[in-house]
Amino acid sequence: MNNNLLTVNIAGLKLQNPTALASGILGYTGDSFKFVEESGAGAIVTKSVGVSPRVGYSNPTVVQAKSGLINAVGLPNPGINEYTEELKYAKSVLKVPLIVSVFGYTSEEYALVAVKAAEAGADAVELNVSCPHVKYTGSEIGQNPKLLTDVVCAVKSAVQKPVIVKLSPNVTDIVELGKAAVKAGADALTVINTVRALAIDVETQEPILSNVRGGLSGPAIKPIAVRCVYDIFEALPKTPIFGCGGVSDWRDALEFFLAGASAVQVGTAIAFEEPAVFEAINKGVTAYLKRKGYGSVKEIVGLSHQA
Amino acid sequence: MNNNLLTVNIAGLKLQNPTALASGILGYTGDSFKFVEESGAGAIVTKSVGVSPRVGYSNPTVVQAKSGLINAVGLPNPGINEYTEELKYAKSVLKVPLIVSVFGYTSEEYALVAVKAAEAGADAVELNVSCPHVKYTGSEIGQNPKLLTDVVCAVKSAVQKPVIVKLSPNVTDIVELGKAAVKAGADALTVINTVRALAIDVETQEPILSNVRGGLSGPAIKPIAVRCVYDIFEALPKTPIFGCGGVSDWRDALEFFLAGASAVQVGTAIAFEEPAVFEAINKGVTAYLKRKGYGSVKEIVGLSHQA
Amino acid sequence: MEVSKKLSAYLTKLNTIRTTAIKSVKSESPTVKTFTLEDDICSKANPGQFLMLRIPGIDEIPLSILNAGEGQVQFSVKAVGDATRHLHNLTTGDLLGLRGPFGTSFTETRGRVLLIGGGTGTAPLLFLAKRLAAKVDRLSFVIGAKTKNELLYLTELDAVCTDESAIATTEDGSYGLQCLATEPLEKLVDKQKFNMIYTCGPEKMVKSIFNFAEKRKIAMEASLERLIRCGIGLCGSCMIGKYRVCRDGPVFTMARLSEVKDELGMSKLGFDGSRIEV
Amino acid sequence: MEVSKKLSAYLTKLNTIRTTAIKSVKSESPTVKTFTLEDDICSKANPGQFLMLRIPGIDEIPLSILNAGEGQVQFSVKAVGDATRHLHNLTTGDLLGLRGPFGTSFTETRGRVLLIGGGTGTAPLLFLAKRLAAKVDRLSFVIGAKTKNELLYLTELDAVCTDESAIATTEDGSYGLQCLATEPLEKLVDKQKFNMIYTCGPEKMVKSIFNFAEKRKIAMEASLERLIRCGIGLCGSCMIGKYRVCRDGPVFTMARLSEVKDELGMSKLGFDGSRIEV
Ligand SMILES: Cc1cc2nc3c(=O)[nH]c(=O)nc-3n(C[C@H](O)[C@H](O)[C@H](O)COP(=O)(O)OP(=O)(O)OC[C@H]3O[C@@H](n4cnc5c(N)ncnc54)[C@H](O)[C@@H]3O)c2cc1C
Ligand SMILES: Cc1cc2nc3c(=O)[nH]c(=O)nc-3n(C[C@H](O)[C@H](O)[C@H](O)COP(=O)(O)OP(=O)(O)OC[C@H]3O[C@@H](n4cnc5c(N)ncnc54)[C@H](O)[C@@H]3O)c2cc1C
Ligand SMILES: Cc1cc2nc3c(=O)[nH]c(=O)nc-3n(C[C@H](O)[C@H](O)[C@H](O)COP(=O)(O)O)c2cc1C
Ligand SMILES: Cc1cc2nc3c(=O)[nH]c(=O)nc-3n(C[C@H](O)[C@H](O)[C@H](O)COP(=O)(O)O)c2cc1C
Ligand code: FES
Ligand code: FES
Repeated sequence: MNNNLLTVNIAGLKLQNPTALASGILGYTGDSFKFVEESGAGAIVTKSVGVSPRVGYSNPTVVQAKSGLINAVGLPNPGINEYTEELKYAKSVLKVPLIVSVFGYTSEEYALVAVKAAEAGADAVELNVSCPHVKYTGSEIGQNPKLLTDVVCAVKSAVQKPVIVKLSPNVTDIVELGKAAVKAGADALTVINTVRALAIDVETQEPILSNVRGGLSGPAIKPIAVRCVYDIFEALPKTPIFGCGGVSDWRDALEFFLAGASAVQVGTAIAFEEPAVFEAINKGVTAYLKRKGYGSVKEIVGLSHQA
Repeated sequence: MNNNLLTVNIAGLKLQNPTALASGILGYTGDSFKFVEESGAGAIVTKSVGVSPRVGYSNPTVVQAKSGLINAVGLPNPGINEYTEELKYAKSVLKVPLIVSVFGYTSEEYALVAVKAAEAGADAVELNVSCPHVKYTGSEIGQNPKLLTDVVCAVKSAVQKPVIVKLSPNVTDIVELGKAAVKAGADALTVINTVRALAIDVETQEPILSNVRGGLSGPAIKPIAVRCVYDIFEALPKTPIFGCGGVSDWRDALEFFLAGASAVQVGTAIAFEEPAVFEAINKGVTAYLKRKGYGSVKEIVGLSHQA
Repeated sequence: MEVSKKLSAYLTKLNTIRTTAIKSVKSESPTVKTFTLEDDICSKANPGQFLMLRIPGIDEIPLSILNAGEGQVQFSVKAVGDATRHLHNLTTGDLLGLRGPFGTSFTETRGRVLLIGGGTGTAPLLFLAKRLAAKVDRLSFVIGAKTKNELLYLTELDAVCTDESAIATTEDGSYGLQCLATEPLEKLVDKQKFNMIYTCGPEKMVKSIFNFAEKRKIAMEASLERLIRCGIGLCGSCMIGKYRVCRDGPVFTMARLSEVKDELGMSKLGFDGSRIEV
Repeated sequence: MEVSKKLSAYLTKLNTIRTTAIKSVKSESPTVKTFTLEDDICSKANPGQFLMLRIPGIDEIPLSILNAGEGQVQFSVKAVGDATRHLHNLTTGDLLGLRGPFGTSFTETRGRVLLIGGGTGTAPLLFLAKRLAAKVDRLSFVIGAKTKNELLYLTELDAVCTDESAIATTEDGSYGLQCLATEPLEKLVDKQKFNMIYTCGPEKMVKSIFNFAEKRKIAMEASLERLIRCGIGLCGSCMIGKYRVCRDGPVFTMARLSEVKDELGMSKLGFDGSRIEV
């Protein structure tokens, strides 16, 4: 959807509307990105990609919980070299910004992948320092201000494109990590990745995910995600935020905007509501803005902090 | 419910069945404890009580989320002196163990309340070092290994009764805190308290809870709670655990037992399923144990770790 | 299992706050106003049930439902403190949050029924009276207040009551009988056998009606008040005996009133969970 | 909105793993076994839909539904790798986890229909044939395998097919015609006009049938395979063109097959998300 009410600008990225595809969802091929764009998304974040190919964990990799999903897919990805072709193709067919999600085991790896992604046409990179289920990367970096700073600095000095840092909720104080990322140069933050979780099959008496632990997503985590966005906005009111976690309808999106997010990313809801969820959110937000007399979604960002 | 299959022994407390009333739920009067006991609970945990009376926050103190509740009641309690009478009455009418939940702003306060609770008849004390929404107590202590150690040590050296420490999930590494508590002398752990969360009313554009932030409970957090129990049991296999967070039916309870809990505490489900939930859980667990040929619920504690 | 699952979904919907604009406000007396809101869920409430009203930024309080139907719900509010005074300053178009309806409702009976309402306690009884009017043999309604201009719903009362079945009492005698609302009770009951007494109002009044009904062996139901926080039977603020006023009540049957008679009119929990006088 | 909310509840129930004991196992061929499980939800599946089968501690794999009804579901499994070989070692009473049914199903048509199955790809077609048998004018069923003892469901096939409408082909000629399953196609279609071709099997076979059907302008539906991880349209492992095999498929109509014909029989995503040959 494209109307003046909905356009936003995040760290230099121009979005026709404030909804983006979250990383790891329909995240491999240019054709699927194009489809998601046609379904109404204002930006695309790819599956996280690293230096070398990874096949991920064996199934089960996704388990249904009462109000969400628990996943431990294990970052399957073809490696940035192999993936370059797909990115170039994606860039050639997409009208909306293409954000490449990047992971690595060292700050050098993050920087290397980010550089190649930028060369292949990425409009921005999102650093996955918050995957809760792969060793030596993801949240092991994002839970540690020192490691996080190194990674963000390395990437910032290697690429010219905007650098978005995706934060983990699995920390004592998310504000501390947000501040570290911004101080190291992050242009925007994505808040949040999944919450560490586990499900057991009571009949077979064993954890269901092949990786045992995974990350909880979907409606269950929305109140946690909104709280994290609220906390980050309060501490870092000038840093643009992608709100992420359980967004399923326009009301959810508005909660994130009012908490301080400039845009939202949508993942799990795509399984429950189909990609049409983007269009539905944008319609609902537009109607709300008109009803309340706003000229732009930008006007409501962070508004709940005035109360 | 009382049958041989269900009896458990936690840190010297004899429970006729492995379900307990969680703190803060129907937690004030001896009559309500008695009613919950008659509904099938195997132990009672009181509302958290401190040195002085507190009126708590003004309403709204509880907000419905999609799969749970967010609460910030603000620890209203009459103070331990005033509460002593009610505790004595409660002790005189209850057959099941009475566990008094204790909070304070200093380790001395925790110890003082614990001593008075023990004098009034508490069979054990549970230290609330995990309330996510009251300043200078609760999780501000439970997120800090040093403060936590001080509090547990102070209480342990002041009372002879078992000391249970209730952990917060709002930490980077719950195992670190669990270990600190046990090293300081905790006889058992309750895992977990609520997850910090926030809800915004999109029409009035402000946080709904009068305290802004609160704690998420109910089905939404069950996979997080199971993961925390699993983590703690893995690191501290000898420490008895009360699993807590989203238990709503016998399958949920079994997940906690298999993850490593010796018993579960039930809170939010009482609103969704009524106090009869205790009886229903016990019936379901009994049927499961019989069907699988176990002689006691103790046999399945932690069994999912063998996989 | 199936039932409880349904309840759970029911409760989620019921308990989710709906924020909506005030449709209209009406003054009932110098201290009482009646608000009309649009809300599908509450419009299906039964007499005796209450809702939780959020006054944004201020508080959230329990209020009896005065009327429900056709997508709308009404309640009357007496200005007694912070929240209720704020509410009185609001007007058509202002936003309020609603959840509910919660709690038990009055049992509909046939035959001869007597309703005794004190102050805003009259609200749920008026709702009940409208439901019962066409179905019962006789409906007698006694309302009481300190003085004439605090008597509520006089017009509506005339509409549901026949001939002399509506009796107003004032303490200062400025309207109707000069007495407490409980006084006409004895005379009415001496004259004819009532199948049921319904009451709601100050707890001392409820207590004295209970004592009377117990002595005279007349069935009775009363709506009680306690401190309501969660409204869904969880937090324990509203205990009376082993019952939660928000979920096992607010309407209590005779049998349950007997069980809690030691606390009735005597003690309740205060904001800090300590026992205080009613 | 209402629809999507319903879908969401539907999906939660569908997608929740049910662990259940194997009711029975039957050998169909040296490499294929058929399993019967009790599952209310899957017993309501339609032909073409698949389920996700968890082999505890090993893997979770997609399998077409061979039969569904009366609280039971059946599927056939060819031992080709780790998970499927483990499955072959399991027996009555062993536990398996199920979720689903997922995906699209075959459109039921009338008139004359032709079904062409290769290997275990015959399973969903047999399910479909049973549904169609009594309703269509003519049902022709061609199945193919390398050799005689790999031909599946011969008895069941005879039950649903009349006279000579069932044709078996083997590559080595050990049974039926010595040819690929696609060969009888031209002859059959020359003899009479078919309203629909349904197919499932090796993708090269599907591709050649697609080319034929396109040329001869016959409607067609095919069930495709891709790497299935989540099964609910989320993870993107199963993309073909802009479609998700797990949700927009596995059954593709002619129109959709045309849209993805560049990838059909050519490329798919591997376990690491890179493009590999089919
Ligand atoms: C089931 C029920 C139905 C009620 N129906 C009506 C009604 O129809 N009309 C009406 O005017 N009033 C009704 N009340 C009383 C109404 O809720 C209180 O008058 C109101 O909450 C006072 O709020 P306040 O901030 O203005 O007063 P405050 O200054 O906060 O308190 C004044 C007094 O009101 C009572 N009160 C305050 N908060 C609460 C609370 N959360 N729950 C219960 N009591 C409280 C206390 O006794 C307090 O001392 C009902 C109460 C209950 C429990
Ligand atoms: C919609 C659909 C329906 C299917 N129906 C049937 C059926 O009815 N009967 C039957 O025997 N087989 C069926 N299959 C194929 C079956 O899923 C694979 O044979 C099985 O997953 C192999 O697992 P493995 O561990 O034994 O083999 P592996 O050694 O893991 O792999 C062997 C090959 O099987 C395929 N495969 C492995 N895992 C998957 C997966 N998660 N999703 C898709 N393909 C995979 C790959 O091509 C792989 O190269 C179906 C596949 C799909 C997509
Ligand atoms: C199946 C699946 C795969 C995911 N893969 C990634 C990933 O590769 N990188 C990443 O940063 N986040 C990944 N995520 C997390 C999502 O991007 C998102 O942060 C999270 O799911 C919360 O949002 P949601 O509730 O809208 O799904 C994944 C989530 C799911 C459900
Ligand atoms: C209304 C409410 C009040 C609570 N009060 C307390 C409290 O005083 N002390 C405490 O330790 N936990 C308190 N809790 C947390 C619960 O004891 C429990 O840890 C949490 O709700 C998770 O369990 P559940 O999902 O079964 O409710 C409270 C929870 C709720 C919902
Ligand atoms: S108000 Fe919370 S239990 Fe009744
Ligand atoms: S298998 Fe995940 S999208 Fe199809």
